Amino acid sequence: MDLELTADQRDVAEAFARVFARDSSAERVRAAEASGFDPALWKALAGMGAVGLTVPAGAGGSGGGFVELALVAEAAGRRLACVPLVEAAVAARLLADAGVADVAAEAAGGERVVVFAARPAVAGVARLVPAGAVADAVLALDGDDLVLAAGAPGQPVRDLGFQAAADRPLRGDGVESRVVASGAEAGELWTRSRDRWRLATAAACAGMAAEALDVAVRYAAQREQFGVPIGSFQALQQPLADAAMAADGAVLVAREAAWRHDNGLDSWPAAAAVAFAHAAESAVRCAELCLHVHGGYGYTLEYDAQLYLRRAKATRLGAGDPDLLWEQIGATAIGKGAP
Amino acid sequence: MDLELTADQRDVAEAFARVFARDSSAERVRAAEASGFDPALWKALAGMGAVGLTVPAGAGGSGGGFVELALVAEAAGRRLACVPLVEAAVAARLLADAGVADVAAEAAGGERVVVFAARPAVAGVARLVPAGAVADAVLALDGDDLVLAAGAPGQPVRDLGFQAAADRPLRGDGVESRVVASGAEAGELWTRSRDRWRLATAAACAGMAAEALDVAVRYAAQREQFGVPIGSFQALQQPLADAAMAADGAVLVAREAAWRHDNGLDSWPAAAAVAFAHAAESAVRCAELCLHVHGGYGYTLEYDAQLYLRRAKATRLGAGDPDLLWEQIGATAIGKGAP
Amino acid sequence: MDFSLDERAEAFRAEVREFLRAHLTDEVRARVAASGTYHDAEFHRAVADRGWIGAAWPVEDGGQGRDRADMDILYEEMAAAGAPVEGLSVTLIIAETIRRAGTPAQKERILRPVREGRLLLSLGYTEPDAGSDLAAARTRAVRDGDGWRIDGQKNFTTHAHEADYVFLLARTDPQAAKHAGLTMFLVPTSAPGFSYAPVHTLSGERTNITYYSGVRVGDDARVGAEGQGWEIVSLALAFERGGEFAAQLRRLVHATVGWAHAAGRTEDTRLLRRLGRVVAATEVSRLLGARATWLRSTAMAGAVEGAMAKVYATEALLRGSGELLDATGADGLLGPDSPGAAADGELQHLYREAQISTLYGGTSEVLRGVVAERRLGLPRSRRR
Amino acid sequence: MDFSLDERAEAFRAEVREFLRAHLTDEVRARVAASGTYHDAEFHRAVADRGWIGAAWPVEDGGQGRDRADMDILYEEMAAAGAPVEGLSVTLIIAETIRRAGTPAQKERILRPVREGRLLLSLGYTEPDAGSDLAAARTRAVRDGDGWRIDGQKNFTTHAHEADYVFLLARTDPQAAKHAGLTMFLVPTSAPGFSYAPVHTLSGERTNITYYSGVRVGDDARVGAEGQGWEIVSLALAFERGGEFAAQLRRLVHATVGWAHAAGRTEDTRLLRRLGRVVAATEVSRLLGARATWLRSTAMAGAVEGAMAKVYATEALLRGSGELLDATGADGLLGPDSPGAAADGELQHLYREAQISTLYGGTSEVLRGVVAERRLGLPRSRRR
Repeated sequence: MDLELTADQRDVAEAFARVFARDSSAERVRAAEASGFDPALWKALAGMGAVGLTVPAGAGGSGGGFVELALVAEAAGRRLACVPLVEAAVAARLLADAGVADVAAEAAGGERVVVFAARPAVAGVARLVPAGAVADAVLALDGDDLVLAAGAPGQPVRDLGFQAAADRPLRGDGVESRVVASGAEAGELWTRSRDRWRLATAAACAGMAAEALDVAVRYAAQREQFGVPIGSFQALQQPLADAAMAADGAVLVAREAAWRHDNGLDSWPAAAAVAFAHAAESAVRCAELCLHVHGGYGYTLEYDAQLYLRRAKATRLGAGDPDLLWEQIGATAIGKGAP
Repeated sequence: MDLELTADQRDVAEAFARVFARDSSAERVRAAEASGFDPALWKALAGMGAVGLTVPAGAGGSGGGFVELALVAEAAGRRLACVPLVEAAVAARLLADAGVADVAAEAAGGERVVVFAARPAVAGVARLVPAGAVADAVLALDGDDLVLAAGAPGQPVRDLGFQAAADRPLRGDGVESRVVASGAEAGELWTRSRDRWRLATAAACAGMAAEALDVAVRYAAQREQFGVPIGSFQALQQPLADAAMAADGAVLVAREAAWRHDNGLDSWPAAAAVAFAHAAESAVRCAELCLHVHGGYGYTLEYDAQLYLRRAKATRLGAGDPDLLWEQIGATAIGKGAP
Repeated sequence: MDFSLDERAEAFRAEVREFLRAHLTDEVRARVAASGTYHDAEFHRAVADRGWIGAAWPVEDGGQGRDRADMDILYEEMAAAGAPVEGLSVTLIIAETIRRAGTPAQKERILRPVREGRLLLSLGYTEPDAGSDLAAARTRAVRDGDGWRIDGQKNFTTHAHEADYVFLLARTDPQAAKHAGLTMFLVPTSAPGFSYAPVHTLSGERTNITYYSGVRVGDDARVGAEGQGWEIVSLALAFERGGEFAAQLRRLVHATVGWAHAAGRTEDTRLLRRLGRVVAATEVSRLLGARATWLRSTAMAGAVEGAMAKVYATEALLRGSGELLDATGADGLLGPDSPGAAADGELQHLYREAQISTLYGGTSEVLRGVVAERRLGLPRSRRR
Repeated sequence: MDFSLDERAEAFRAEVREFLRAHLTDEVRARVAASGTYHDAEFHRAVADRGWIGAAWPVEDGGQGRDRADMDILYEEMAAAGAPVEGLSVTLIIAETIRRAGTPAQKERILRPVREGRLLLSLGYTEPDAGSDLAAARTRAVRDGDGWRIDGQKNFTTHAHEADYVFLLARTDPQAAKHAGLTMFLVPTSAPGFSYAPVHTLSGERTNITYYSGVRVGDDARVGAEGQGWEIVSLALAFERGGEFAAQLRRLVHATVGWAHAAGRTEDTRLLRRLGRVVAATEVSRLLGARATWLRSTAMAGAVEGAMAKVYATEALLRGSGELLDATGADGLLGPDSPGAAADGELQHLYREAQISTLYGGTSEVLRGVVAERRLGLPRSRRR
């Protein structure tokens, strides 16, 4: 076991950390908050090959693994990037896997914003898809079909997580639908992509958790009350320490799930489920604590705590009721029988 | 609103607090721990009319209300009394309500130990009934029948809560069965009794919670570590304060449920469910914290913390999976429609 | 032992509900949502017209001589209905303090207009560097002729932009011990040198930062003696109550039940479990609050019990609103301004609002410390 | 980044599992349950026969030169299987300390017999009035001729009744500062004046209180220099690890899955939800523990990370075992000794055991403070 990043991995992590520090600063996030999308950041990421990171080189991508995508997603989560990085990366890879070469290449290059919908459509509509309000096309499961639906971006809503969420009809007026796969194949492709979405989104959540914790700790260390830094009160140290365990654990489970995926271990989908469940919960927990540590300030729009809270809670909700996921994890453990 | 006890209520509470202090001391509880039953305490309580407290005077009881029973149960819970006070009091009242005058009088007087089983029987057996290992008879719901089954006490088991729990078959060899009510009437009688069991057991749990908290606080105030009392550490003060809110709340919800019952308010069964759910959870929480505050000592059999933990957890488990009760409370709220 | 509210109290509750049906119109709600101010002048005057502002004051002070429990009912029902009652609540805390500790002239100036709904007051306690540590206030008031000159800054002066006065805690003696050098003032917002800037929050609520730059007030603006500011704050804090928080939980239950019916989720066990927990917490919070009110009415203090009710209810609100929002899944992403939002966005709104509830009026951590020391008798932690 | 254990490590895991199948017989389990001692002489010797006691020591010290990760695998698999491994674990912590800080004669006397499974050691740190505050020890050791006379009392000296030595922290200089006046000794349990009394616990485990009444030891019983007891304790504490706790969680998952199948509850969503949470906590705990081991193996410290793994896992164990026991309902009332018990009483047993896990080896509160200061860099709390 070696938890250190390889030199290549470190390069990826550091390069993207720099990009997000510059192009997803607090000011940039606030500027993009209303629309939920930062086109300049998107362009910068696409230019660096982030969207097609896991798409084979021959299919227009960079031929990287999900470990690299997880590292980029972690950095994106730390900075609350207003781009559908994970949704687009997973979609591009799916299109490449499914042999839809032309769209895959465009999607991988970021020229077209194509996003994966992590929940199946209902009555022909992919509901509240992150980036649905800006995407050129959506990839969604519609009954037995895996559908690529291009058309005008959906009507934006003011979504909790400023993720440009919108409903996207998969058929009907102005929508150009293409069935990418059907039946069992569609189910398999979609499930695999959903699980990839889970592991990469887990990494994004881990980044949010870690950064929300760091913000809280920095504030607690300098803010004085009753003549001492509030971070010296056990009443705050205890929950902050618990949050640190949750956040460190989130980084580890997310990275390991990606590693299992890239190493072809059968256990990767189960690991992805655990990673998302834990990391999403930890992100909300760290963000709530971050807000609380800031006292009344945390509640004001001027401070960043509320941004972390909203994005974290929204990312968790976006996957549906968390109880269903816990149950699924339990069922997987039971299904394997007595270990 | 007046939360003060009336003079009569105070007399009841104080008289029984004295009895339990004397006849359910830590030594007496430990002496009764193996069997789960203290016959001398039983006799003392019966002599004071505790068992027949809610049975009408004409039917061999004292004609009191469930408020008084709750006060006695609270005191019993505080001292971990090794007697099936609530189970027997509820059974005696049920028998009186059902017009089984002869047995009701004997049960109310405590000459025969007759206990109510708070879970319906399965395949003709009332499973793990508290005091089933010592009771002369058990009152249980067997399908559509409410059955009074007399016979030899069941085989004792080493139950978590030292409550003399045992399985009791409701029919067959050596069992004298009597159907007390059938059909809808049986269901109504049983449900009403189950709800009464809940509110009185909630009071017992509230007593356990309050006493476990008191034990923890006394220890935290005198035990010194690092040169100061451990009760001065915020890391312990914070959870102790939360436990105090839970425990005080438990006393209040249990007493109010009993008050609603005695005042004939339709809401009393819903209040009883809330009271039991909250008080049982609070008892476990306070007992776990009590053990934890005592450090390694709390884990040894010499200290009382483990006794509170075992009785509290067992009382909660005895009603079945707590999730089912939370769901029932939620369903009741929904059933009433938008309030 | 008697858990009932008497018949008169129940009649009052019915009256308040009827009032709310008539006056808490969609128009009022829309104005509140748009302004982010939980005060509405028209609604406020309608409350005043019933004589309910200061209704618990004795008749000789212009009140109706109602009991405190009645005022609790008033606040509870208003909070449960989501009425804009915060301006009223803050105004009454200050007016009550003036009634007890003010000069006859101050009472004359303040009490009647407050009762008539013509005067709105706001709180100026906390400062950028003070937070929970109110006594660390650095805003200065300096003797200036026969009056005072005030310079400084206050945070979270909610309603300052529409209020007539700020109830301002200022340092008058920087040499004196921390708690001893403070004095309380009632500063008119019309005074030259007073200004404010809006501060917007996670729930859409608007508050303000207020600035005091050479603000001149007469000595008649002083409330209580010079150097007694901390005593006045403590008196005022005792009038803050916890009843609203149980009412917030009721709102949460109400919104969830409505949503469950609308969304066909009435048999979803995942929802039912979480709802059941919130229902129980609502009952516990209601009773903890009622106990504090009862203790206060019997003069058996009740301040610690009020803190217990506040912490219990607000922590339950934070946890419960988060869990019930989880139960809505992705539909919970939509807020009150989006069609198709689960529970019309009310669950999301309550989750946002809950974040501040464990902070204002004493953080949960500070209040738990109070409970540990004063209810449990534990030794004082080394907080300061 | 590589999360895999290498092939050799995986082969070792397989070897340990095969060993457990052969040697962790029902007979051994029954003996452990009856004695309440998580040490079994026969089983212990079987482990020794494989060369696994001290296997991570260099070959020149009689070890097999294995890596630390191997030892973690050993403990993990043993803990997950519920093998009686506590005597071994404590013995190795002490032996490792002797190996680093002992005299050549002490190493000679201790290391080989330990490796051969012929010597059992026990810990004498904590005292009735000391608890977590180990440095407050009052047991006295006084120079007496060329040796020492020891008087005092130690708590929780588990295995004292079958151990050969107690690793005893004593005060040798009552005038010196608290941490400076301590010295460590290795006291033979055969020494006159040594006695013990059993202490029974909630989980059925037996520990002891040990008494030292004029116990005479030679100066060769001293470990480290006079006055260096605290340094020796700190060294020994660094060898305590957290890997077992993730393994305890695995045991909990294992028992629950087995029970779900046996009781036909494999589709009970209430059970599945709670199990899913414990499964996730198991994975997180495993990785936090693996990180600490990895850091230690790369000499990047890892002590704080070990504390994080320990607190996370044990808190999850406490919560998870309680919730999974709840899922069994009334069947959970029965313990391991009762027919018909849910999961053969294993869930109840784990719930009982979990109560101590958040206390020993540093309470969760103390370790969270360590994490706050050393991982998060927060200012030291005023703990002492």
